[in-house]
Amino acid sequence: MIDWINVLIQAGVTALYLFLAIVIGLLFLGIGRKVTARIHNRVGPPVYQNFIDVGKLLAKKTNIRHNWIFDFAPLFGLAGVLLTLAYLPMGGYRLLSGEGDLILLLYVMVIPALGFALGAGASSNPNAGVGVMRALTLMLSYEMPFLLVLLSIMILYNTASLDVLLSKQMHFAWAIAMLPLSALAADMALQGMMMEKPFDIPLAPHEIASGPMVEFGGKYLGMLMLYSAGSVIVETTLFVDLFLGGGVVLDPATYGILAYVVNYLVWFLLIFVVWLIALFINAVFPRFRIEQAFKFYWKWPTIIAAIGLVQAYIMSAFLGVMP
Amino acid sequence: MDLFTLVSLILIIAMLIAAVVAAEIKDLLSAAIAMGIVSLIVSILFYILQAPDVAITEASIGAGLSLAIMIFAIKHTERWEK
Amino acid sequence: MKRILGGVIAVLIFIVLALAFVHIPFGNIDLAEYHYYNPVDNEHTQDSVPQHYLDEGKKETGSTNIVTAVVVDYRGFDTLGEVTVLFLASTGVGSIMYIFEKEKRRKVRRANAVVETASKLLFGFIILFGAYIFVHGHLTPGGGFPGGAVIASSFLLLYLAYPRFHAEHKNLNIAESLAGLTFVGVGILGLFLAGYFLYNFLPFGLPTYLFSAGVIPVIYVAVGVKVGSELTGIVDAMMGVRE
Amino acid sequence: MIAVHPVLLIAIPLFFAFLLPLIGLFSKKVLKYVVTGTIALNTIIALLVFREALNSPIFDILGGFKPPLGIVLMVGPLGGFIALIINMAGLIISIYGMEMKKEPLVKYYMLSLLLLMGANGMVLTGDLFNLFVFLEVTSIASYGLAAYNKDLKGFEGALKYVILGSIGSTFVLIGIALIYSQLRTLNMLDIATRLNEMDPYVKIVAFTSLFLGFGVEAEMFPLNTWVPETYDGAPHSVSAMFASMSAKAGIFALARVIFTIFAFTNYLWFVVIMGVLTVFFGEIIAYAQRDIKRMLAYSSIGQMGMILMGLGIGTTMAVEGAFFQMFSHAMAKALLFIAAGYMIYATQTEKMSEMKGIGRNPLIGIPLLIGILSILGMPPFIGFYGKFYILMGGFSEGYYAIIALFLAASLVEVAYYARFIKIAFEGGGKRYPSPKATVYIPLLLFAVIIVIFGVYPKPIFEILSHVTTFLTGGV
Repeated sequence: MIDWINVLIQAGVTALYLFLAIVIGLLFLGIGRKVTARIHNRVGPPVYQNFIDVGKLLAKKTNIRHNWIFDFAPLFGLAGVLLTLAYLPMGGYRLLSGEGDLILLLYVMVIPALGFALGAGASSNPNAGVGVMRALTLMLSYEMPFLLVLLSIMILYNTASLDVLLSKQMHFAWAIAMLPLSALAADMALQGMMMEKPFDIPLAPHEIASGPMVEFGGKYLGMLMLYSAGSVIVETTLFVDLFLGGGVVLDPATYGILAYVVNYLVWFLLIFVVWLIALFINAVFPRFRIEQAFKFYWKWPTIIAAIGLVQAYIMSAFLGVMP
Repeated sequence: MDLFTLVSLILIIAMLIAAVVAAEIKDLLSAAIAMGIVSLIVSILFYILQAPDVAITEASIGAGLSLAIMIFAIKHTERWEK
Repeated sequence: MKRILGGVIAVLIFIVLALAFVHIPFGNIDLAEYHYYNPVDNEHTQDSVPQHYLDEGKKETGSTNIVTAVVVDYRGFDTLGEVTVLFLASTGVGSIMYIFEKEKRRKVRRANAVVETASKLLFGFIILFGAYIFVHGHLTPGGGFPGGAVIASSFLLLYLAYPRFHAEHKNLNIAESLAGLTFVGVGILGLFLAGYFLYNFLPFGLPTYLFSAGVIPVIYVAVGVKVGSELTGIVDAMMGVRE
Repeated sequence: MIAVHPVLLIAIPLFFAFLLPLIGLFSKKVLKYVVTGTIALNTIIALLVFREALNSPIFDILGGFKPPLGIVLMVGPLGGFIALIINMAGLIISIYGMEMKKEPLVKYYMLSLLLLMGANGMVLTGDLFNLFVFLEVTSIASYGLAAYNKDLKGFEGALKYVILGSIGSTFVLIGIALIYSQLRTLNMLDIATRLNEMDPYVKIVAFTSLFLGFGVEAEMFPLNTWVPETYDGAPHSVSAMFASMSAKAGIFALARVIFTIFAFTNYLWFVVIMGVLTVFFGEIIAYAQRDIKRMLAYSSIGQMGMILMGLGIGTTMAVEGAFFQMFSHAMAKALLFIAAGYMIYATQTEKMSEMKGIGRNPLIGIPLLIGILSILGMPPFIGFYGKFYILMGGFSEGYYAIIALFLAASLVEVAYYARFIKIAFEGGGKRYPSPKATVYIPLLLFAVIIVIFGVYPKPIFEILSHVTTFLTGGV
């Protein structure tokens, strides 16, 4: 009996967290549109515009049917994002647990790319095909420095578990202070991961009409919007968890429920800052070509991340900085 | 050095020469025959080492049949290695 | 450059292996220090496997030829595997050479009269000799493998003397199948009668007699027939003259 | 007394392989049913053997002579598990093999039965020389099958395989000769208990010889140049057999050489490096491929490298991962090869770029997607656990740089499979003939296995809890 109640509470909390994450994501997208518009000296849509859009799209009836893959692809992407969210601690609270979280995340974060590939294939639109090939190349390019960054963190803190990583960051120091170079490389990778300018090559609205999403409309587009809202949260949270202690400032063991609330708010603040930085970069840079992006990623961030790796190795193996 | 060692030594050296010839020569027919010679010497060595069972088998299969099969195979293709 | 590199690698491998083979005793050595461990019953004994074969082989298998005792009885399963390897080789050659079956009959030159007559005369004797080798496998040196090879070489003689000659493929297949079935059948029979695959379940009889050593002669006859027909099949496939 | 004799797993396919030519004389139509029936019988026996091996290791004495005088079959839980996998994969592939049209059919069925028998023998045997014999059986059957198409590609692949395979067998034989000359025994456990009596130099040379010899069959890095040509040139069902049967038997033999016989722990870094090189080169070259079967072959090399890495890391977790990876790779790669067979048949080309929209038929598309996701190691499928455990094992052992290479290679893997997914599910292609029952039934069976054990992997982990005894030199 007690078990059932626990399970129900767990499910409720999970749903609440995921729902909140999506809502925050939509809010961020709205803020993004507004901020970009202001930098471009436009008025821009209101912040709540995206909520209206999603509501309208999900209420629409879809007449375009291609085949089962077409129906399946947006769901696939959305499920991947939700799964990733469930593994990421948001404000120190995590829904699913596992031991090798960081390694697991690397797997799970690939799912959306596959969803993209599927969706693009399903709609036999040439723009979609181009977009997907670009997305795959982009993924190959930014994952290289990102892997090195992850590795440096794992070596320095000697753990692959996010829980341990967060508690170590809370008790000793944030990783951004320990590994500033890695943080820089990670931020560069983040820009590509979020597909913001100068790396919005796969989407490129003016060039290939949003790439993989070009054929989707109605409910499918609504789902894809939810998907992109979720992925904004995933990516910013990942950076915050890795380098900024995940927003955990109070230990839940001593402060109880208060700690959760405070941590959640701090986390929100931090991801907002990260998102704003990404937005500013987005607003002022022109778009790269894909081969430029590839060259860039395999040159500068990779070198910086490699130096960060060496630093982490020296700090952990020779200096023994982190217990 | 007794006779036994001397004979084995000579046979082994001959075997080595035949093996190198089999690997290096461009005429495939000669290479096959050189391999047959290796098998023959091995079977003699087996006999000297008091293993008649293995010697019989090696002589009939190694020196006899496989040589014949190899020659048939060469007959189907070309005699000279390019 | 490639050749030099290859030579250097070959010499290196030779040196490494030669240094290892130096440690292998040549000829008789003192076997007293060896003991063996039986993992099934988990017990240690002061004995050496080769010495056991020499001392107890005749008693345990009934075979006068210790090599045969080891090949067919102690390690009969390996022999079954080796027979299978030969079977596979013959099957593989047959499957690859299958393409030649459609090839037209080529113009061939006849051998001269001496060769033809002599091979006609010798053919029977060689087969007889081969059969002798494998029938007496448990008594004298030799056994199924050399016997079969000798039989195959008699067919080889016919192929050389009569270029148009070819053995009936169907009959060869039947012979090798039946021989193989006999071998496996004996094994399975042993499994059902005594609980051990390939168990020597027939009476040993008196040593040095033809009908002795239990299933060893049966297996060796099967192996001989099988090896003979398989090698003949390979030669036949390689000749490639068929309609 | 043993209830089920493991030797039946070898004797039954052998018996029917010898029987097939006789059956073929009367009717060629029944052959395929006989073969499938035989393998089904074998699978049932494998299941029984496995169930019994879970309780206690089975020793099946052959010929009535106790080891080390005679030969013994030695089946532990893991051996039983691998044998079950091999037979199960063989059964499902044989359903696909029913479609085989190319003559000589009798020889095809005989060779495939004997390949199964050889792989079974390699897994079950407890005798080092017997292992060599079965290695020979497996590899010679493979040579014949690789050239079965009788076209230039097939011959080229088979020839490469013959040359490398013979060199590998020779090395195995040298290793066995060295061990026998020093210890006068061939039983694996006997060797293992008395290994320290050996001269240390001879021991290392023997280990290296055996390692290199089995490395050929296990597709290890410098010795795997035969893989792409052979997989590419062989008939599709045969490629599936290679990936799921002989490669698995080879890597299990390698595992036994490493752990059961030698119990080396201080040389294992060497294995890890070989493994990671295998992964890296396999995946990178696979990315550059344009032909589907070659891509799958190189990807297969990469997967085998992952298994090797897991074995080399040598902690319980990593070896569990390696065994899990054996299972998942056997299932998923066989599925992909069968699917590739259908796709090549339907599009009449091997070029991936011309296979637009081939996966739009759900009967092909769904299993294809499941197979690819499992190979990539996505969570709800079985491929995930293997990769994940190997990585975690490596992390806990401190192989950081190697893990980075591994992850980078996995990303490349994702990239090329995603590229293929995109093409396969793209619209605008031609209309393709829909698959026959002999194609989609095996595909669906494999897919069901992948999903079931992916969602509910507990039974597999219970089996793999025996890894601890395996690592300490048990059966």
